[in-house]
Amino acid sequence: MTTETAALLEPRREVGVLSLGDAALRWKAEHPGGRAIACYPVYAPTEVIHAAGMLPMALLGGGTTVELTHADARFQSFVCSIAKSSLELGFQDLVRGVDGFVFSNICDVARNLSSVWARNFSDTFVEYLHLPQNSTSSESSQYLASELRRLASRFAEAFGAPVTDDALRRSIATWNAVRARIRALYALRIDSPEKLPITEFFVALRAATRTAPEESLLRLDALLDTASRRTERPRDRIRVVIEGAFCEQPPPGLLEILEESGCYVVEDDLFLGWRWFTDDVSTDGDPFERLAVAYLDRGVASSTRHEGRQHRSLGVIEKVRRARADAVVFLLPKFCEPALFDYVLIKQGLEREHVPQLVVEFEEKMWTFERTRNEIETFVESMLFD
Amino acid sequence: MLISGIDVGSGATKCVLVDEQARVRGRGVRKTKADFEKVAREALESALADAHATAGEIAYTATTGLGRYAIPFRDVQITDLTCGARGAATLFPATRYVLDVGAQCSRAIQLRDNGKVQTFHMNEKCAAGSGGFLERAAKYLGVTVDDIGALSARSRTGQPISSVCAVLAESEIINHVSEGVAVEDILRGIHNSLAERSLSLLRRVGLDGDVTFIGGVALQQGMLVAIREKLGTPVNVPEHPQFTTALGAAILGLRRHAKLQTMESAGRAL
Amino acid sequence: MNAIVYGAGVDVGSTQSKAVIVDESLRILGRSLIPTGANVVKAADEAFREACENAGIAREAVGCVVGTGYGRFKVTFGDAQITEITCHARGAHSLYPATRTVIDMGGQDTKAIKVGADGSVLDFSMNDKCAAGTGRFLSAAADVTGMTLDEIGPVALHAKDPVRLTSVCTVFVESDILSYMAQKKTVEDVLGGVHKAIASRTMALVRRVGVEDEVTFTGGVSRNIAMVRALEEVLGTRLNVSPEGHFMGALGAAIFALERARVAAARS
Amino acid sequence: MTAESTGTKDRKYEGGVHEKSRELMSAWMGEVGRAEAEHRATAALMISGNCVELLRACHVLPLFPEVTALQAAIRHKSLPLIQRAEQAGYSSDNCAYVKADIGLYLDGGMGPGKPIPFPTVTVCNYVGCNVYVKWFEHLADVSGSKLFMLDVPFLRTTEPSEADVRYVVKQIEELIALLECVSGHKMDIDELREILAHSARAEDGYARCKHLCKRTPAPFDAYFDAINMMGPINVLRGTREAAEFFDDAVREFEDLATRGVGPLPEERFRTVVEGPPPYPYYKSFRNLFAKWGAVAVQSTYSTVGGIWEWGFRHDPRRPLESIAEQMLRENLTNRSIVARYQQIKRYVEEWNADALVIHSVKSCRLFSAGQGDMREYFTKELGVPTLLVESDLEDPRYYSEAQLKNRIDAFFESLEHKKLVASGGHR
Ligand SMILES: Nc1ncnc2c1ncn2[C@@H]1O[C@H](COP(=O)(O)OP(=O)(O)O)[C@@H](O)[C@H]1O
Ligand SMILES: Nc1ncnc2c1ncn2[C@@H]1O[C@H](COP(=O)(O)OP(=O)(O)O)[C@@H](O)[C@H]1O
Ligand code: SF4
Ligand code: SF4
Ligand code: SF4
Repeated sequence: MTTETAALLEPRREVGVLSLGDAALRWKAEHPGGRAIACYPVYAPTEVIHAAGMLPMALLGGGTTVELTHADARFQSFVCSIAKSSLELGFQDLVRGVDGFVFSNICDVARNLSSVWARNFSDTFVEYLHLPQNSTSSESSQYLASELRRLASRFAEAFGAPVTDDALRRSIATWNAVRARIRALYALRIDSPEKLPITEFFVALRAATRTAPEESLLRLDALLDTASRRTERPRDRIRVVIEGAFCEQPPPGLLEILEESGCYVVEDDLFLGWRWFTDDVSTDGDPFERLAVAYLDRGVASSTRHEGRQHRSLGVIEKVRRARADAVVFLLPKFCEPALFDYVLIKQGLEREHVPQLVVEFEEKMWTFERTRNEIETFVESMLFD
Repeated sequence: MLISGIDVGSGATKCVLVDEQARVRGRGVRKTKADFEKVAREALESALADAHATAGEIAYTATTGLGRYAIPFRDVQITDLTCGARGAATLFPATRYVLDVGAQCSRAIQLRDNGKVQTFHMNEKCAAGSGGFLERAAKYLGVTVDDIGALSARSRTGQPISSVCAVLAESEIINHVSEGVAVEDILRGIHNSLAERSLSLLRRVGLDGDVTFIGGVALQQGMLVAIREKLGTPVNVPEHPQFTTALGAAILGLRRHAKLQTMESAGRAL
Repeated sequence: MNAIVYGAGVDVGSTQSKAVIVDESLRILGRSLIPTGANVVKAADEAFREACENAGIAREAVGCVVGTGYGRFKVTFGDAQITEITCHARGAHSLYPATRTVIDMGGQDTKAIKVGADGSVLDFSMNDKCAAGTGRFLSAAADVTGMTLDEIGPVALHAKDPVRLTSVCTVFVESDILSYMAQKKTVEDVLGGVHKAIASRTMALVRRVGVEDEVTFTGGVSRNIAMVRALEEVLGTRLNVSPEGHFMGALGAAIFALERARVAAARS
Repeated sequence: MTAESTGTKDRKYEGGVHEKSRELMSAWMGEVGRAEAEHRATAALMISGNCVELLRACHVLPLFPEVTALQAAIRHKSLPLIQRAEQAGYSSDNCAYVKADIGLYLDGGMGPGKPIPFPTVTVCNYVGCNVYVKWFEHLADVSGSKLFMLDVPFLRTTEPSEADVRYVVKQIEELIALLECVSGHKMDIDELREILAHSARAEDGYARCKHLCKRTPAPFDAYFDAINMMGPINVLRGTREAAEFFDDAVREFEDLATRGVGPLPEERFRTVVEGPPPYPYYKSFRNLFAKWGAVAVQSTYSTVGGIWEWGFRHDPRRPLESIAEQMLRENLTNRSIVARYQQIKRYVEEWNADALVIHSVKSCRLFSAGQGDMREYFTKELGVPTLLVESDLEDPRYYSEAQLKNRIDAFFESLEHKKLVASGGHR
């Protein structure tokens, strides 16, 4: 990592580098009696958790920080890294401080992980949400609302933390505000990507997935303010959308290589769970139902859900247009079945639209990026020098 | 005046010297060792000797391959995919697809009309099909790398090899040997499976035009036979396939050098 | 006259073939170690012949031969075949009777074996389909760094800041090592990293059967001192390592052979 | 890898069940092949916890892409199809069932005018496996057929919630409306009841067969031979023929059990097998066990379509509800992996097994992800000898005979030793 970026990352390092458990403990020290609940970075019921007075956190695996010595015995070599390394965090007691985990039906691995987790750590709270895959049935939104209510009652049972309708409405408003800030930051990057390097943005978003929303608001505002006042010279780089790393997040080093090798990342699908709704969720009426309806009609397009309304590729093509991107770079987590399947349909759609694309596979514990650098440089060379 | 292109590959380091007319004047190759700079210098010296020239005549150096950043005396570094494409297009201007099989990497490149890279595909992380594997297999079978190609070309029925993993494939090979399968049939089997892998890379980028096969493995007759058989269309092979990428680097270096000179003289004219 | 009973074990491994001859008191009379090479049947025969020679006895004097290892069915002159898992357990138990866990690291796979008080196999686990992180990986590392197998261990012991490897895939270790060398990492640190990576992967295997003292380390890689130390570090316990470690499979097979020979001798 | 000679001849054991099953399945394949010419509406469906009865009642012919895929594998035809799909961009890590199916289409073997027609509708019974969702999205994309997503909530505890049942029943009603529309046949609820009665009879027969394996020796191999019963129970369920098939099967196996005849000359080890079989090397895999006299007395794979041995039957009196309950609760794939541990535990205890064999397949993470934990549970917590081997159910490239044999031999060597010690003997 260059010293320049290291310096940029410094202010956020604090929360970014702490283990999940330590980040939870830090928050709990400031909020006596508080609890922390972790979910995968795909759709997460942040509002419900927050309304129960708890801290929603993203379970992001172990990155390069943990050696797998227990989880490898539970999950085979063909299972993605994030599933193994999150379990390893449990075995190495690096999530002490997190009181509960909420999994959902994002893939077969995550589903089995939730059971294996519950079996090995029987004293922690583990809940499994079934998010509807049928987006057209007349019963779907009612069903999801009932799932969210069930979650709320489980919280009440386990922690004595009931979720009132009013609290949930307030939480929705708070998270609406957080998402609006994140949208503003994305807009800034689409406008002038040179002002906010991807690594800095990545670390800021990552920090937001383990900070209370009230605090995130302040931090994100500060970042928006600093970044928009910068006067960087735009470089001769291609603008790319990255796609595929919606669950297992790419190592920051890989993102850095992308920009170093001549790309500006102008859109992505990182930390989707923290910006799931493309528009504000209504705060009147039954808040559980409002959330459920919003999930179905204004949720982001994501590999973790069946999109009954349009072709898989359309969401990405839309992103490319909106972000005025030149190309799509697929960052696919090794062994991630949803990402690898969707890639095929999206790729075909992009080919029809003549959008250039590059595929790169990664693992969160990657250390050297030589191969990847080679591929990205070639891709950029082929687009830049004509 | 000479331009040098140096390709520091994972198996071998190759150097090509070209003159102003883009004619090849010398070639040199050394087995890649941990000290990239030293190996690159040795390959360069050997090319200079081949060209009967001295280091002083070199005006510009372009590096490529895995160790392209590790050569301090370079003027520019370019990826091996870009260079491989350029090298192939220089030798066979009609080239639309390049298949490059080296010691550790196999890749398929689709070219645009101007010799630029359109798309490419490399072997996946878990990759049995590259030259290094062949070298090890040769060791097992007690033949030299130089002989592999001719031996394999002699076989009529290759022995199918199924394993995806290079390490496990070795034990499979041993198994065949002890079951009395002829060495040439095993080699041909390896070539067949390598060819199959290469072709699936190629098919991923498309297949409707001239294919040029480059990289050290293209030296092996049996591999060529296997590829031609499976592809069913003609395949161009340069006379010195292993040097194609280094040549591409030299050609790109030459252009860059010419451009710099015009800019410089334009600057002087001002 | 009661003839002396001998037993022979021939371990035909993926890289090397080993043979051991034992007498009735389980003393090792002779051993041999040759590369397996392409002709497995021949290698087995050769290994056996050399071991007899080394023991100073005639082939015919051996009462029973047990074949083990990948090529166990290629020991055409053998009287029985037993997997190397069972044989390593038995061999380790004969030298270290308190052994409860055996780690066998060979050319193509690594095994963790849980052993009963009588030397029988209670449970075992092996590296999965993927051959990453085995003895072959070390050989490849030796090749790239231009050293012999005997040298890499002692050099790796001097690592100050071992590198971290992306994967322990044998196929890609070469370019990984080369790029570390290009970054001017020392050979010691690179090799140190290689050993560390394998040790931590092995640890995952051993956990599957559970670590129980004493732990005996066998197989060709047990000759590598850096691997011994790296494993001791992750396991947090000392390992039994015998100079016969490489021959442990053959030794176990020889013991089984001897038992059979005894039964046969008693019958006649 | 060439199958090394194992010293055992290919098993001769094949009975009336095997033959009859083949007949029934080819009759169905014949129907599928004629569907287009006869202008019959078809629907693609998944095996796991399927609702084939609804299709029958709406006069829609069921297609099962999984069956197509496994048949390709058994006939050693899967590799080129998988490669064809990989060329189109699928990864070597994607489920090979899907790749073989999509590969068949890309290869020109599926579609209008082909023995396997495009489905009129694609009904994704999302029961457990998330890959189903992807698979049918892709299938709907290539075939241009309408996709109906029948979303079945995962069984989070031991019972579905009221909301779960309500959600599934509602979707079933919506599905019926769609099926009626494509076939032009209005569903008659009495016809559905009759179909469900056939189902219940077949389920009963299948369950009785499996219980017969509690006898020693077991009259058939509940892993390898059970495959021959899975066609009739999953694909043909709801037909009179399937019901009669199981009446015959019970008779045949009862007779064998009475006579003390099992599938192998000698039953030396009784195993429970977890995980799908390696279809591309089905026979040689079986031989690796047969050589040791190991017979599977129960298996989890045989319950992917439904778990019948604990007594659940489709109920003609509560047609839609019982279909919903079956999908939600009474099949392997919609239950958690930990619930599967309990299922296996019962098998080991009640069927009196010596060991558990886990066949872990790379393609199917639904089955496999976490089997290491399962192994921990059985070896460490229950002390059941457990063997874990890896290969694939569809992709022949992941089958390494020498490796498998090594593990299997070592495992039975140690089991044999244990038996010897237990019986007071010694080596
Ligand atoms: N004389 C030869 N005859 C046949 N094959 C050769 C010969 N020299 C090299 N090769 C093959 O070429 C490979 C090296 O190819 P190369 O393109 O130089 O790779 P890289 O660029 O990755 O170093 C070797 O692994 C070997 O298989
Ligand atoms: N002198 C040595 N020093 C260190 N390691 C060695 C030595 N000789 C062999 N080895 C290691 O042992 C491995 C072979 O082990 P072995 O148990 O014989 O395996 P196999 O039974 O599969 O042939 C080699 O791959 C190598 O890594
Ligand atoms: S990375 Fe992919 S496979 Fe792994 S848990 Fe996430 S969605 Fe599932
Ligand atoms: S060791 Fe073999 S199977 Fe494992 S990653 Fe390397 S090539 Fe693939
Ligand atoms: S993942 Fe398993 S259950 Fe799902 S489609 Fe593939 S083989 Fe079938």
